Amino acid sequence: MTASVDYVLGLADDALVSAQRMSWWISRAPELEEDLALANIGLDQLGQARTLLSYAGVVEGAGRTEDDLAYLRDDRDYRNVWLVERPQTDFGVTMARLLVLSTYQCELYAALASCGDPTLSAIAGKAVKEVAYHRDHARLWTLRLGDGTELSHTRMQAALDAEWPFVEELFEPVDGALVDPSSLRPAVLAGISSVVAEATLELPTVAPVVGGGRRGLHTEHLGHLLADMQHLHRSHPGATW
Amino acid sequence: MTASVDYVLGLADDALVSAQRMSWWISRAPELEEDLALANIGLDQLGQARTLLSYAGVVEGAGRTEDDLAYLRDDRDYRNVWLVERPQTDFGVTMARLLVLSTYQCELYAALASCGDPTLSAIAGKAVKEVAYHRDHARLWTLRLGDGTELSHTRMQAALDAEWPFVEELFEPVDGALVDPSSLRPAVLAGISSVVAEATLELPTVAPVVGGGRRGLHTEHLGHLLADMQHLHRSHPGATW
Amino acid sequence: MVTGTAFEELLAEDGRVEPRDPMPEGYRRTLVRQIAQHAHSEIIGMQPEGNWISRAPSLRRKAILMAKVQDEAGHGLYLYAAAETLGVDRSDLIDQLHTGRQKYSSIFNYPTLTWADVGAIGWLVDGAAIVNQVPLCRCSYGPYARAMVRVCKEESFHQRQGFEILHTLSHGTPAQHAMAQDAVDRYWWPSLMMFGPPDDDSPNSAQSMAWGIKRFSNDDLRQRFVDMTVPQSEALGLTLPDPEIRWNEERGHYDFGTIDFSELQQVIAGNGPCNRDRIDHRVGAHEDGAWVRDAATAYEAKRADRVGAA
Amino acid sequence: MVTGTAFEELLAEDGRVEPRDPMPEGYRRTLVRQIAQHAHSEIIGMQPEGNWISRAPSLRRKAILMAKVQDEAGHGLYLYAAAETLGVDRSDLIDQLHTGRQKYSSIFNYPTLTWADVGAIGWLVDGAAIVNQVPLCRCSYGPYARAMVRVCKEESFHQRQGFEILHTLSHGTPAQHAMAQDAVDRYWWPSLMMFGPPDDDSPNSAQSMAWGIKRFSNDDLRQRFVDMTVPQSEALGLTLPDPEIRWNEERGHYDFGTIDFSELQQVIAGNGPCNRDRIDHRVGAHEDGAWVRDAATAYEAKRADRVGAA
Repeated sequence: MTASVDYVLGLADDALVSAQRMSWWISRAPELEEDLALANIGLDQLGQARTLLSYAGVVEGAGRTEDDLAYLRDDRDYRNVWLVERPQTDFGVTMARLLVLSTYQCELYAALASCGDPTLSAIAGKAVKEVAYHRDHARLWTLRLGDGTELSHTRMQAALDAEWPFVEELFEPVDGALVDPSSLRPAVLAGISSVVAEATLELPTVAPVVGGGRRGLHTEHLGHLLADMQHLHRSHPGATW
Repeated sequence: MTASVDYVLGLADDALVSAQRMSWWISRAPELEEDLALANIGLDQLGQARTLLSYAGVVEGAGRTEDDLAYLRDDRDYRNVWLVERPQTDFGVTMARLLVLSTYQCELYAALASCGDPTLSAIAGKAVKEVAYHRDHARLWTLRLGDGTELSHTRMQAALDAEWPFVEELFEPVDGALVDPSSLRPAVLAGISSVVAEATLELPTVAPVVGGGRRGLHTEHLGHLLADMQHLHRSHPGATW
Repeated sequence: MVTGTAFEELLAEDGRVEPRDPMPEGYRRTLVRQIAQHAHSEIIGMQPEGNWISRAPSLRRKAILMAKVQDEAGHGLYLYAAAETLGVDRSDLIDQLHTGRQKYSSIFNYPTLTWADVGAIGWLVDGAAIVNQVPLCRCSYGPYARAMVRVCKEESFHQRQGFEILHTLSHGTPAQHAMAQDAVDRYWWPSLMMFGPPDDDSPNSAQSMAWGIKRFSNDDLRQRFVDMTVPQSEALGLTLPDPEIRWNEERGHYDFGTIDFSELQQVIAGNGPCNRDRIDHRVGAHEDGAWVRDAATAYEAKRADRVGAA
Repeated sequence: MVTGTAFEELLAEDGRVEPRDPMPEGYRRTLVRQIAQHAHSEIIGMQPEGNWISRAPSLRRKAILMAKVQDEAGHGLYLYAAAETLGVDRSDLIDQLHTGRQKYSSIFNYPTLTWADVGAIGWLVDGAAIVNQVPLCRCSYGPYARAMVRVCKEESFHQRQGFEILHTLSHGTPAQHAMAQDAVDRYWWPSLMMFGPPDDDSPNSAQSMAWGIKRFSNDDLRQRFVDMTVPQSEALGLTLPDPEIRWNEERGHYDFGTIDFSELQQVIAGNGPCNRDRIDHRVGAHEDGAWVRDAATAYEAKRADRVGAA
């Protein structure tokens, strides 16, 4: 049993776009140790993206490489969720987002590790260890920021509130899903809730936005991200790097 | 007598890159009237860039159009000064920069209007009226911000200080110049000094940066500007829009 | 005191109500709300198109787009001025926009994902706006009617530009054609929703008609838009995403499918793709500009003092 | 009290000075300044290469570049830790960087204009750094020497990656080859200047040599770098921008042209292409992160309290 191209691209693009946003922090983190940690997380995500994109190319069978898929698709062909594509220049927002994403990816990759597609299952088995580290890191910072100073508490709550509308899109039905996204919802929300409570924060109650990333419907932010990311590659068609 | 391609590109790129930065303000200005005014200024600059690029293409004689020159050159081939290429998201900086640029362009275009190259002379004759309006606008805001509140005075002085290292590059020698840049220096500095004094501000004394835009040596900011500007055009080689 | 009679006589004669004329409070309030919402829509509408200024694919298109977005700022200015003739302040209206107490057109809560969206907004969104607005040129309130004359003239220019963008794309490379079709697919239904809820679900329409603010029903205007747009889509070589569209000889109109207003309700409720971005962008610009506006006020006061002292 | 004799004996035996050993104040101060400057260079050096992470032309290159910049952060950490063994605080050193009281290598005040610059920095700048740093693995101060062993191992890995980037470009399309040549043209002379002023204009070198901090003179190291790099440039198929480079049989070294140090003086004086951007970037990140560091401190204090109370 083989996953659909679009399903694999959804997994790959979540990782790739996250890595692209995460790498913004390198040289801009609050302390040097965090430059290292965020670079590490970004590298893990990029690594996941690369294997997943290569596999999507294999499933598609049209000879497209990881670079073809990363650099030569337009935003309408990207399949990532909105959670990962918006700019994040506030450390609290980055950690709130990473908490959501990594908790989701932990459950997802754990489930995929025993799915019917052996390649995907192998990729997921490796990735689940990486995202568990990401989740630990996000949890630690959620605690520090939520239960730190009055200012950090306020900012971390605002960050959670800002990211919350983008949570539900993770659980929307996807064509050809090997793991039903809605089946992950209880464990993901429970995982987030417990750390949020321990961090003396409130679970937000804001309504979800409409979303649509899995169908190629994005925010206006993705196009600018891709412009920067793809410009050099597209400027030299056919070149080797 | 015909100007050199590089000389015309210098004029064109100053205008084009300014227009690109100026258009950022549209929908972000401090008040609606200013959205209109800055759009107007950006449109004037873009118009100047278009005629100048077209003319550069004619002088070059290789059949390159305004779009070829705008969209298919890399940053090492751009000839604009550093003054215009750095991001400006502070209104004071925008006005300080516009004061410098428009005062310079007023003197430059006035001189070019009677230069030996009839095409360039005609372009300059039209442009000089536009940049005189830009200068009036920048002067008015320099007065308002310099002689407004204590906060605005401080911010406008900081803005002038921030732009000042980029002034001297305007007067550096350029190969094939039809107007010697250094000949413009006294009038430009006098024009700026008088409005700075009237605005109760101090003329900065900070040293100039090394510069090099006329030789294609830029800051790291230009590459990102071009990535965003050129991405769509380069993504569809040969297409008509 | 408002003399209902004088006002009603004026309306009966199809005359224009002017700022100093007596008018019922409900009429004034309805107009303020509608004109403000219209002005806000122009201002918020600068953002989705503004999103493509930096990336416009040719310098000519960039210039046209900049000029268009600039026109929208201008429309906002006329309309705020028209609202101010009714005794409100622009700064209060802007505050009500920023705090969500006044609305703007929900169409601007959809993102511009590709360059073709700029064309689709021009062709469909401006097209629908024109159909809505042409009757407002004969609105009973003079300053609003006059502002609309000016706005409509520029809007029809913008609509032609949008059509031209799509025409070029539709007849360009296969990728460009697909981009144009995709934009039309996404903007068609939201454009139809710009005319508001169906007539039997539009409680305030009757009063606005009686007051001469509204001249045609939502469904009538929507039909007019469909009738105008279907032949244009054929000229463009693009398909409207509604298999039920067909000419109805009997009615002398195009039939079209049922609109799913539930998505619109979500967008109006604040959960559309861009609601938050649009308001954050606006509020951010306003707050960032506060020191500049304060400086201008302080400078004018100093100048006035100096003139007074001289 | 520092016993000059014990310290001098240790140096004479080529032994390692350790943190608790007696040492002259001048030795300590010189080391702090040098190690801090070295650490700052790693941190500031993250920026020019970081500038290309978002635009790296393949995902493989992106991953390699991210890992490299991450390594630089790691080097910064080792080096600050080595400096701290001399009784200073990392936060004080960072403050001295931010306020311009301590320097970093001027090479990082040049911009990365093209992707090839990432290759040139790896090949030339890391190459020069290695030549400078390998002798430091035998530096008289133990913690610094041990940090350098680790740093040098990673740097030589980075240098090979830089070489490989340029090799691929040099053998790629004509545009890629030109990009590589252009980067080498711009980075060659600044790389030579990384070794500092000529020996007869280097007043502090003698003392550093006597203290076993410095092992070779600036000009010796520079010559070693040229000798190593010229054959590599031939392997790359790229030209070094110095027509006077030629093998001197008699000296057993490559001759090269006269370095124009006046530009370097301008850059050191703060007027280089990127001085201000580099410091603004660093200070901005530090200030933006203050609330985060404060939160971590407060959280640890609360946790310690809770543990104490339990």
